[in-house]
Amino acid sequence: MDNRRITIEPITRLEGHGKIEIFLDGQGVVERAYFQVPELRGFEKFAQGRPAEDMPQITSRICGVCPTAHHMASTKALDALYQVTPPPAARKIRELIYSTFFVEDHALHFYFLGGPDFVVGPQAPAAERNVLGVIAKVGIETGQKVIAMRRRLRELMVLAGGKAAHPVFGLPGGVAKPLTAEDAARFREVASEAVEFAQFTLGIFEKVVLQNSDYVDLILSDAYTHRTYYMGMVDEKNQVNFYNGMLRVVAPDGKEWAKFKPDQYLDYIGEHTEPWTYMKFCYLKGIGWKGFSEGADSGVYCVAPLARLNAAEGMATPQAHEAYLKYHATLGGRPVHHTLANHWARVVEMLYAAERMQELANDPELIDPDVRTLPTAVPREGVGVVEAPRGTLFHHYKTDERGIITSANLIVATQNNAARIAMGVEKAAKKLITGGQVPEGLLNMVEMAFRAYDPCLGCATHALPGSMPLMVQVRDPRGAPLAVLRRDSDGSIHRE
Amino acid sequence: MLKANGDIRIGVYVCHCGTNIAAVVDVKALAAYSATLPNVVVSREYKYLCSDPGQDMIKQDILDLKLNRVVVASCSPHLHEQTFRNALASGDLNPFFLQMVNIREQDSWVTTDKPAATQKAQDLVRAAARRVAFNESLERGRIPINPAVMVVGGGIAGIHAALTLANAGKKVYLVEREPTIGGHMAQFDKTFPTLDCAACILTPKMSSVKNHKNITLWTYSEVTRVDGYVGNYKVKVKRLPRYVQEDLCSGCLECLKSCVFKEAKVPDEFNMGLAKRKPIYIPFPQAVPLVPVIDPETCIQFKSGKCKKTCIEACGDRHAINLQMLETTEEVEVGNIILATGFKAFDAKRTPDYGYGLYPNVYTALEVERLVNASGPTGGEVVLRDGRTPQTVGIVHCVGSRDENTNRWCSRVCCMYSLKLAHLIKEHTGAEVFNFYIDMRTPGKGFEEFYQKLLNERVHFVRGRVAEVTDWAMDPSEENKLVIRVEDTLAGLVRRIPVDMVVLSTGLEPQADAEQVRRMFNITCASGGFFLERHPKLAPVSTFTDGVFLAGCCQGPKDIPDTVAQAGAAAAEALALIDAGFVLTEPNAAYVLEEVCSGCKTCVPMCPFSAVEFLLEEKKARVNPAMCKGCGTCVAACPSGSIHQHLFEDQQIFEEIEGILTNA
Amino acid sequence: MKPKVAFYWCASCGGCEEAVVDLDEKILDVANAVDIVFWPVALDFKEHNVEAMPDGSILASFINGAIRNSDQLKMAKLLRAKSQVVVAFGVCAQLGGIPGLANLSDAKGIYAEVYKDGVAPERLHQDNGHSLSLPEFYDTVVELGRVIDVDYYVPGCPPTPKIIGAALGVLLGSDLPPKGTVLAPDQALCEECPRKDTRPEKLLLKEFKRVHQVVADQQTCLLAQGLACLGPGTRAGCEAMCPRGNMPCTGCFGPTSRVRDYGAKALSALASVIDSDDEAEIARILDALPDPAGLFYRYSLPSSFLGRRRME
Amino acid sequence: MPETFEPKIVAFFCNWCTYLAADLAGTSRIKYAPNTRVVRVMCSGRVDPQFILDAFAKGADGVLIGGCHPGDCHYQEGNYKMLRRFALLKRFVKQMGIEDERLRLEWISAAEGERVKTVINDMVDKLRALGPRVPVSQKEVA
Repeated sequence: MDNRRITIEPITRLEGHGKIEIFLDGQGVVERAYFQVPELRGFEKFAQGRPAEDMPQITSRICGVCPTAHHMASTKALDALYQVTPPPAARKIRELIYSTFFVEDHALHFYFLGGPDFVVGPQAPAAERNVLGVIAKVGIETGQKVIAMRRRLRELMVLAGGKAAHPVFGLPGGVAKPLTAEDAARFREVASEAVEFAQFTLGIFEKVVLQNSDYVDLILSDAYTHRTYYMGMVDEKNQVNFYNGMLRVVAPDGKEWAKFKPDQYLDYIGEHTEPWTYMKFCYLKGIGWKGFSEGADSGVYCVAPLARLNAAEGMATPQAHEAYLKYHATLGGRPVHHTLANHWARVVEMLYAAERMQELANDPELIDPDVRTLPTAVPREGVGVVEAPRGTLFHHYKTDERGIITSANLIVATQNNAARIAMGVEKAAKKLITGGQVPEGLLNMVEMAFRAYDPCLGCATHALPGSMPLMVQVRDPRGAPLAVLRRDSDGSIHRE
Repeated sequence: MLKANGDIRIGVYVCHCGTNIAAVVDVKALAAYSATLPNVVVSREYKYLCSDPGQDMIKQDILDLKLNRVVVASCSPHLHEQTFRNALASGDLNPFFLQMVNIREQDSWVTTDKPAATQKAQDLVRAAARRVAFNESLERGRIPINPAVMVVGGGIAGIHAALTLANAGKKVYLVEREPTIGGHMAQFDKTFPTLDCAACILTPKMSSVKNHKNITLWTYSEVTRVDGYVGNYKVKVKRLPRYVQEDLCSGCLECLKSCVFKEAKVPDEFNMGLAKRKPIYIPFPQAVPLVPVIDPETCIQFKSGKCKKTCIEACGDRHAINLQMLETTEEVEVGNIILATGFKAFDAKRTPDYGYGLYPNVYTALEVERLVNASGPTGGEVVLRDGRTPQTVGIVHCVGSRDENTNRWCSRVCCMYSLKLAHLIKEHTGAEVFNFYIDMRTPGKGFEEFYQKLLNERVHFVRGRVAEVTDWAMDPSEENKLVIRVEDTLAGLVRRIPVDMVVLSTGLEPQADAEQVRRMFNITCASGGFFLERHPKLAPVSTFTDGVFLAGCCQGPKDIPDTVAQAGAAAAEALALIDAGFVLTEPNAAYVLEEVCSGCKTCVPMCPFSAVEFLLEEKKARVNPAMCKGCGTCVAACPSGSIHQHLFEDQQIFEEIEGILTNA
Repeated sequence: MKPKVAFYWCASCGGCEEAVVDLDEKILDVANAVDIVFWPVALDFKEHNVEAMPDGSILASFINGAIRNSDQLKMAKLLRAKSQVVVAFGVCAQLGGIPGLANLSDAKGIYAEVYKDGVAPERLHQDNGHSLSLPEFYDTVVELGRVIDVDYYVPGCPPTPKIIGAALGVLLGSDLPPKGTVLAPDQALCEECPRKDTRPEKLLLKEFKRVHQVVADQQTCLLAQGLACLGPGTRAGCEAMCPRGNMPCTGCFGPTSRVRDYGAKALSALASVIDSDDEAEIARILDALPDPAGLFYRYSLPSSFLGRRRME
Repeated sequence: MPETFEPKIVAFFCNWCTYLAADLAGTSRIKYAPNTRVVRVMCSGRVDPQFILDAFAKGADGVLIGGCHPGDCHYQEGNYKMLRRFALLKRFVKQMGIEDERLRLEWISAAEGERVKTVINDMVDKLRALGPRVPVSQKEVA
């Protein structure tokens, strides 16, 4: 039979080039699409033999885009490992740095990476679909505003965390150094700018996206909709929390399916390996791995902004909560199954993070000089979990009595989403490829299918200025190309 | 990073050393192989490279073939490196462009496997050829020598060294810890084997020290700090207050007579406590300087402040006595230092089996020296502590010597002074004298003859280490006697010999503070704690610190003739340096690349010679080439590679390693 | 016509890309000064777009990340051919970086650890009739200079904006430094460290401390506090960010030009401050440095003399 | 391992003790295995760990460092400095899978020619038993 193959590579890099293989049946109908991650670095292995206290700095190198998330998860794992509780000031400094990081990272994605899809528009020439395009659309001073905001946020991260990329502040039982009154003042200043900035961004999203029915239809379209489970971290009021809390899983119907302490994660989350990719796929153990399928019977679940807002019942800060309500009202209530809604959810979270920054920066306890509780217990095992911008992040260490790592288990954010991303890609492909015809739109559409997740599979990272040339080859079984489609960086599409 | 810059032209020279090398290493093959190495312009083998024709050959090649590097594969560099450096110099090539390959001591002489030996030689020559390309032209600096010398210790060694130097017209500072010079020798009665009176030969030298214009004598003083390096030492000396001013005292000793203590009550150190002295005293009649000392421990004025101070009255308008005297510090600059700090007699209490301190009639040799001395506590009468005159005396050798439990070394002088004491006791008392020895050691001029003399005098010799001295009588003959239990290894039986008096021939030990002293002077102690000489045979009075020399028993037990000889040698070594006028700096000194040094200070504590200084202005390290001994420890420690070492640059050593391991 | 430049990443974390974005406003100037023709993170040309370019048509390629699999090796060689200048950007490309710690194990060991459930990725796999391939996963991670000729190095994990700015300045300038130059100061970090003056002249330690065991004073030299700060052996340029953050330097800027094996020298220097002549006591003191490989070679194992652990 | 395997040992001997001891072994005509290649340094304290690791990287089967006995260092304490480095270096090379027998530090005084023989022969025997070492820096890449 005429078994044809479509190869798309490289797509946005996920630990090396992500790669999509699409196989068509005799009728030219998509039979199967594979989403491959062809790189692995093996942190779990070479963590072994390292002193636990070095892990926050070593594991931050899993990802240079969200190093603070790894640093924080790792540091919390060390708290658990040494059974120490950081002094209040330390705990607040950590969450302050973390909130600062969230605003910065979400802003980066919205303006530099995912945002262009909408702000500039999916149909716009690819060459414009990047931060420069965004600037063109929203105005140069806005563009500078974005860049300046990011710089100020990064400066704060250096001020409090030593470095912005690969910070060094995390220690079991606290942070490396206290904050001074001047530092706090600086944070207060930037925090209020951040809140204003987040509101401004929300404004842009509403103006540019929500007031454009095409975009709304796109967001709601079936091609980008999956009815899966959702997981996110919540506080005691079931409100979104990035730094600490319980993990809550809601079913496709929005009902709470599970709520558990982070250190129980192994009872709930399993990892499935496919021999054709280096990435492992997470699933809910209670339901089991049923392949790449959606619905209540499949263990596939989803994390990150969309999932967090689904798994929570509100936001812990007033302005963000307001935005949260509007978001659900507009998209037909919890849970929202539309992948592209991630972009909106992300901005809502940006606002929350900014407000949280402000709360913490104004907390008098923040500048207490006591920021360390020295460990005394004999280390054995510790789990640390945070919500990274791209989803729930698990660090789990076991050590010998000297605190030397004997085993490390790391579940990075996007891994939770891996199955759903793969499904998204296949669904988009199936929707758009019929009778062997490969329409130009396929390329952008497929691209958007995974970019919405802002996938950062442990150092997977993003497309910066968003023009992404892609190529689709349609080959016969002997591998000879039947058709080649290329979109070059200038956005022009060629059929060869 | 240094470069093998310009065009490198190497000459390789393989020495046969007669058959010493050629019989095992295939020298022809080696030379042929060497010719194939990069940058090698010429490669020759020759019967004796160290011979004049051999050296001329190298010189001619340098001139004719414009060689700028030379590799000599022959014996150990310790033997002929200087020879061949001179050969280079004679060809107007900087001597440090030489690299030697040791294919004799470390190759042909240590294996019989000819192919392996040849292979080894090839590897080493290959390494040398790579290394030598990176050798640099070096000049050695000159450090001027301050002609003044400090002598530490005023015993016979220090006295003789000081006089030798002073007589040669050199300024000498002689520092003695005790109130008088003279040391142990002053305590001796006679000296073996000639039996001439110790005082008679010593005291003239003591007074000439006192009167010598080139000698500054500081008694009752100690060195507290030494800085600097050969030719330029700065020494701090602490001078204790003796409460009698040397410059004012005439030595009339009226003050002693007039002391409120009519009877002397204080145990007299010089007489080993066998006599008493007053709080104001002179150690012994011929003391130098002849200036009394007041011992504040026992002086009423110092203890209660309620003394009539009759001594001050007695001194009258000389006002030499000054109870307000304070400790002072002198600082002097000298070019050389001679250590003559002497020894400490073994403490006999450490061998309890011999009953010293338990039985009053057990004496140490030094005590007996005082007993038999005419000017001693008993005026030369050998009377026991209980007043009796001994009829039988046992002299126990090797107390605190040749003994696993105390000191392992032989103290060298005990056999002879035991014989001397045996003779003197017999002479003074007519008593029967037993010597208990392990081995009789009489290696010295007139020593063995002296031994024979004692045998003729019917002194008893029992070979065997004494087991114990006890007062436990087993039969009437042993009543009120000390019984010496010993295995007579010649008779092959255990004997009990009752005696009235036991003399313990105690051995010689390093001074109690030898360790502090060695640190202060930056020298080494050998196992046992005596100061270590630079070479046991070829540099017996030098130390590893240039300009610091050893004399007398601080270097190891020895008798007076050896001590004096060594003192003379030490003085001569110092004179040699002084008259040369300068010393050369080490060619292999370390140096800091100051422009790239980050001032991390890692190197500073690495240097045992304080040659690495931290410049507070520049915040960088600097190596003082005069003080650097060229060990390279700081170089290996420098984390940023900012300290280098001439002759042992990283690059040169990496090249050598590479050369050894890469089969060209 | 603006000079063409390319960015590429191998086994790395993306931090080097973030570092470029950290140029902030300056990034717009850079975008104006040069024509970026390849940047997977940004502009996803396919490999063959590069293949199509004439050799040497790219002025400079900035490659970050270590070489860990066959794709990366292929791409590195391709870019070398197309570029006049190759810059190893960041410590992973310069010395191997954190991914290089994998050289303490090998592919087998890593698979066994990561894929515990027995199923493991295969280079070629048939999934019900669909043949899928993955690049070869090497046993040994190597730094860029080991597989291609590298002209310049930009150190750091990641390089700081200041260092990147200076490096770009040099490269776009008229007179290029000698090949192999590391584009950063050639002194050790102490030079830039605000704590420099507080280190005693003769620092000797009877005890090392691990970072979690002590509350470090914010002014005093960290080494003087017993913490294994590697600043003395690490190239300056970061302005002592970690010490300013009250944590010891871990050496991400690598060695100065005068040191060939970063870890060996750092090890030598650290051992030099031990204040004991007694083997048993020395052993006890060293127990506070439980992981020499991870401490001294955290960023440079692949480029070190030994390179990797002996293959089992 | 081939029967004929002859290990190559790079030795760093201090100028004042061990190098002289090796000379003494020669003048005493003591015979020992010809497997060592001596690099002379002034003091064991000069031995930079870089030299040792470089020797291994370049293919040495073993590395031997010889210094003066504790207390007898010509430079007073250089051998102690080496001892401290060595203790730490040992822990590192162990992590790198280099067998204990391959790296050795010995105190050999200028008087101990016999000991040079004992140490070298013993080391050579042990390395023969271990067999050749693939230099770990040989990469399968590139």
